[in-house]
Amino acid sequence: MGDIEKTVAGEATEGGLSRRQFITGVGGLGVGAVIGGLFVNGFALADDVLAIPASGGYLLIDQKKCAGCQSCMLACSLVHYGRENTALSRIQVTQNPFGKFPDDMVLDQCRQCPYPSCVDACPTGAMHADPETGARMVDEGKCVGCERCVNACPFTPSRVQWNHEDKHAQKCDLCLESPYWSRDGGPDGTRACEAVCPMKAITFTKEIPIQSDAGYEVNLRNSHWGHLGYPTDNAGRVVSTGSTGSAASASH
Amino acid sequence: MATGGYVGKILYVNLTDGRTEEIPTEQYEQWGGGHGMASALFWDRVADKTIDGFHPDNLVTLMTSPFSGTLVPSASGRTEVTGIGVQAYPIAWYTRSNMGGRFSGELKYAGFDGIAVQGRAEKPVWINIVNNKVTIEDASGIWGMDTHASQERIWELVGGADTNAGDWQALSTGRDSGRTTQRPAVVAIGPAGENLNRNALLLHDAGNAAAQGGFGAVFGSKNLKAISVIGTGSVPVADPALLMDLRLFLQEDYAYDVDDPILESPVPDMNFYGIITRHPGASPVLWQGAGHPNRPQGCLGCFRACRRRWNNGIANGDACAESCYWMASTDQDDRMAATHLLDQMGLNHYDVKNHDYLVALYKMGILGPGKQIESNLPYEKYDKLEFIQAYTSAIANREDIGADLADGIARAAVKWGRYDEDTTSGLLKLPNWGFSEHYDPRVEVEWSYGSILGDRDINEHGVNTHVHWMPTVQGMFGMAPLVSAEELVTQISNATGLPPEGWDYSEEGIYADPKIAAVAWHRHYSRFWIQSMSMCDTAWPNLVRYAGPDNVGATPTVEPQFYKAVTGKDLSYEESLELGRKIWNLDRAIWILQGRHRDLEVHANYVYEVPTSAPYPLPVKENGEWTYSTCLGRTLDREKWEAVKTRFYELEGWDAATGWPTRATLAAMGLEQVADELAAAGKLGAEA
Amino acid sequence: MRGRATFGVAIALAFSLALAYAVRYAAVEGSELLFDSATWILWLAPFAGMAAAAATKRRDPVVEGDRVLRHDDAAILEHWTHGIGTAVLLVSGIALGVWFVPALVGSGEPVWMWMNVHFVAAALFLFGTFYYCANTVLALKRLREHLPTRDAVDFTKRHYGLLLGFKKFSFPPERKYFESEKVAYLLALSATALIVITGLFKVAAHVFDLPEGLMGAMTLTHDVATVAMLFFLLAHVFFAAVLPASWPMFRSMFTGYVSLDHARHEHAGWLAELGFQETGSHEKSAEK
Amino acid sequence: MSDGIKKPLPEPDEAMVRHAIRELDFAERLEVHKMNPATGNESISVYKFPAAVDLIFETRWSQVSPQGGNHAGIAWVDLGRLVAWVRDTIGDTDFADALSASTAGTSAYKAQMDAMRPVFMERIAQYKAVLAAHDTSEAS
Repeated sequence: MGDIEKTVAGEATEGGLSRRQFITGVGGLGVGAVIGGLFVNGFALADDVLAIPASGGYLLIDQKKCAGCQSCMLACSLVHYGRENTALSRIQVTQNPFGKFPDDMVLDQCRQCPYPSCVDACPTGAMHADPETGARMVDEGKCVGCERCVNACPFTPSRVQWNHEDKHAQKCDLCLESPYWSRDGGPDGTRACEAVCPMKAITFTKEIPIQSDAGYEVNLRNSHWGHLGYPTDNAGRVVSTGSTGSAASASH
Repeated sequence: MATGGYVGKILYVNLTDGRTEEIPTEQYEQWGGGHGMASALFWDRVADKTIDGFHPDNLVTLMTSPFSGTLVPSASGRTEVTGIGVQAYPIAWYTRSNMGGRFSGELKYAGFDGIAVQGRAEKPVWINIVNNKVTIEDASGIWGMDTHASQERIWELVGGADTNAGDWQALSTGRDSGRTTQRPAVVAIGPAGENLNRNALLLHDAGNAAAQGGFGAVFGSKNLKAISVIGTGSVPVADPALLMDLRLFLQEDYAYDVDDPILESPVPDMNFYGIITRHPGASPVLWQGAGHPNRPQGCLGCFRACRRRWNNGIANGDACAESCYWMASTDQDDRMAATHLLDQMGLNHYDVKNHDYLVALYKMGILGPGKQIESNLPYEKYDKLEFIQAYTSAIANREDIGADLADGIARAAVKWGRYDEDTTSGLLKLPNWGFSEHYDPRVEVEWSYGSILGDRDINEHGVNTHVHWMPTVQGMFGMAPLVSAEELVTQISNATGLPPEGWDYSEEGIYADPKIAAVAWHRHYSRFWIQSMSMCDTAWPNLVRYAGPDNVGATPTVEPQFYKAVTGKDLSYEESLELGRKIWNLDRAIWILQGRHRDLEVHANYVYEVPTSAPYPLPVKENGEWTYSTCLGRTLDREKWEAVKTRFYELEGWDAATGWPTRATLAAMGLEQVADELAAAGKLGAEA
Repeated sequence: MRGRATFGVAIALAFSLALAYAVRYAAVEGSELLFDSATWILWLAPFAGMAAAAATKRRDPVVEGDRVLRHDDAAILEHWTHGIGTAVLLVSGIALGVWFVPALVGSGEPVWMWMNVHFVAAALFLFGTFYYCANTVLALKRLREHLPTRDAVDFTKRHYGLLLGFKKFSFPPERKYFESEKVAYLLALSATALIVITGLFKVAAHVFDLPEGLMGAMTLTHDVATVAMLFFLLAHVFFAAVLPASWPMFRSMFTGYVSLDHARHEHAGWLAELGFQETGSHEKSAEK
Repeated sequence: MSDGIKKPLPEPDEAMVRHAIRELDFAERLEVHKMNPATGNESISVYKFPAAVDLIFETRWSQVSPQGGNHAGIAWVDLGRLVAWVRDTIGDTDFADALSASTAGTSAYKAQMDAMRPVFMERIAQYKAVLAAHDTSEAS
């Protein structure tokens, strides 16, 4: 007992000052370094945002051709997570069963924006543009779950989602990282939603499409579609299937 | 144990005491899903199987399958409904119905493989299911609303996504409960169900109806207005990559290519031809896009999309029979309005379609103001919207002659003392159990045999599309059949594993052993793949491919492949049929306890006495040659039908004298307990 | 006394102000995150803690009349900055969803608010932790008295046995810290170390482009350490504040003092170390 | 017709037209089979001439167009019975003769319909003219 007391006291007196100087030094330097480093960060971040490459391509959906079967949603969830969950689909089809065509449905796919607010908003760089393909996507491990990307997306519903089962942000990566997709994904491969659509209402372009708040302008309806009695004009108002049909319709 | 497909629990709700229970799905996994699980549940939980459909102890189920909510095409969105019905005549059998849409998928995302409801609530209620959380809500504010308004009200209450914005919606405060853009999937009854009409249906979204059997009235008798489900959970899939590959293989090789079809209707905008091509939107067959810009509409995960959604929002999703509700008018707007009203009132088209029978009685001077059958509906305007609206509302609200018709056309005809005469003359065509004629019972016999040996009009189009419609449509257009009669039966034979003669509809063929085997196959295949695995009967089985290098269909190889991909379990085609047979026998045991006996399994008189008067093309083998015959002037032969029954019973291992399964037959399928209960009731078949 | 009071008030005030600021920030600035915009504060905190330690003059325990100085102001500051920081970190961390446990907060604003709360707590926690570490380095004996001896296992058993009311346990004279407390101390130390290291990596990810795999591992470790820390804190609060027997010591974590009687009964060994003799001790200490 | 030159149908008189478009009794009805996959073959009883035209040609009495109406399915009627019905029940012999002549050499049902359609349209036009001449509004 006594011996403990001696040694303790001894150390305290002999080494105390030098340790105190050391601590003071480290503390002081650290404070200085941090404050100095502040400026560096400021500039570094700014550059990152401007340096985002354009996406290698864009999904196009013909809202007037969609049959609302949601196969695209099931395919998206399946190829990315190996399970079926419409809430985990990066493409969303919302419809009103009692609605009036063509306003009975909204289709929401990620537009792979040229200036992606989601990437801009990410504090950790988890949300980023793939260097090779330009696809805007998430490094799940880097995601700290702040959901700023979800909030930053200018569209409704947000094209970025919080994956509530795996706890990270998610968004359309054009099937670049789709572990359960036996075909090659990404801008140069095939997208699962596009491949699975039985109405062929989803396609892909490498050109930046004309963008409006309503979405990309697209009409994928050809004469064969018209032959089935469906409108092929952009407005989706006219059914031109031979004089007979029109004659009858004139009476309504 | 399955590694995918199921989400693990079945919800049991007792409305009498508000008790809910979670039944582990494993307990019933051996039955596959859907109808199989439902019948097993019913057997276990309904002690007295002889009760009336309106009895509180009646157990009504809404079941999913391992395929529900997945990418298995034309199998993901259907919901199987079972319980003791109230429609069939003379005995309202334990029966089934089925509806499309997305209810089954949403139910699984909410965490349940099925729902079983028993008991009766004191006052009107609706069941609210949100991500595993079940609450029984007061329905006083919804009771009285039509089927559409009820759903829209519940969307507001549960808080589905806003109609067109489709924004993300949290299902509870914690962010890890997930968010969805979807509306709750609601199944609701209308005035007809509330008024306990025997022809009341369950409606979900627009145009998805579980109509046959009168389950709307069963809901009504339980004071159950609706069930709403929404969830953000996942459905596990054993082999996701394989499922995706299979889906694309089937779609790319067997589905209609909308951009570049191999086989296209010779006339534009003609759904009629879609019977063969299976093009999108083909089902509302008498309606057109002309004058009504619209889109095709498909159930969850479907690759056919047989429905349509119109620019007037009227009769959306109404595919199939209800689109033919009223044909006295050729004004499509009026036809659609009539069908729309039918849906809103919650009435089963297949029972109330007989308004033309009433008009006939009116014309005959039997029905009308001051007539033998008193009724003041405007029959003289039978081809005007005014009439059909009055008629439809009258039934839903039990007004005027609707008071009688609300108990179903069969019981109404009996009450009027006209049943025997009119079902003998064929003026009223109710070939089996009081269900209206669907396909000609005198010639297309899988349908009529299967229906009378079962509980209802079978409504399974998988075979019918090929054997009847392909030659009919081609013939009407003066075009040669897409495949010869011989090629057709060969393909179907390959797909089903039955001899080609199983598909011979000649005077001799329909009574021959191969046909009897075909009927048995049809029952077993349907009980498992259609009714238990929830595959849509207008897409499955996939027997013949007209648009392709050969005519080979995807059945029977693809069904077990999908089963393996989703559940991870191996199941051979033969085993699947055996499972179907087991379910078919369990159902029969219930019917037997309800009073089923060989003597009852006889069609209405007209089937045996009034010859067919319109061409009804079917493949026949005459003098060793396969051809398509118009089958004119055909009736069914009573004696030969009796002989067929005897041989069918023997094939199934049932007592030929009674039509009751023997203990040996049931035991061989592991149904000893069922044999015991039949024995206790003195209704076990005698061993041959 | 006045000094300690000022300390406490100052800390409490600073902390609540920071919290209010964080909440308001989230509400007003929408998705603005202090973790992102004020990362530097977190870098500053450890050094500030060390700097503070360098400027701190410690007082050793001493018998003052009928009471004994157990914790000096520095100890109290260490303890409460570290303690409150830990508690708030746990609450906010768990609210945001830890490991496989579902989050309690909803998407959007609640998330940002709680992350900012987490930030403030982290700053406090880092300051306290490093202030303590520095102090300890300056006076290693304080570390020693925290380290268990070979009696640890046996004593710990007896100690908690007694606290939980098993009278059969008798006790030899304990020193300043019960052997049981020393064991708990080690647990806390390791959990703290893990949380600090992994936490700082997560902070670093806001500035540097760190590999995804590494960050995944860091996040997992952070969450696991959190669960460990949670259990330690609950146990600590129970045995050091909830149980009546611990109240005198709990009080001393505010006042700094325990009564002489208490020390006699519970920490005879410690009193001995302080060179306290029963006879005439009062006069002796009074002369100081 | 034998000489291949189509003779216009003789003008019908008002009494005959009014008789033709009257509401029929049950015994006078025409059975038309509506063929569709949803409900199979449904026999529909027709109680007036315009309704028969509507069903068989899927057009509307008030909107008769040469191409016929829509294509929403096929309504099958036994041609022999149809001609007999026009002759005996509707009471228009000339029309009945023209109809039976028009389908000579055709076999496919749709071909027969297409052959009969112009004859129907011609006769209906004549009916309408007669009715219009007597300033009525039967048509609809």
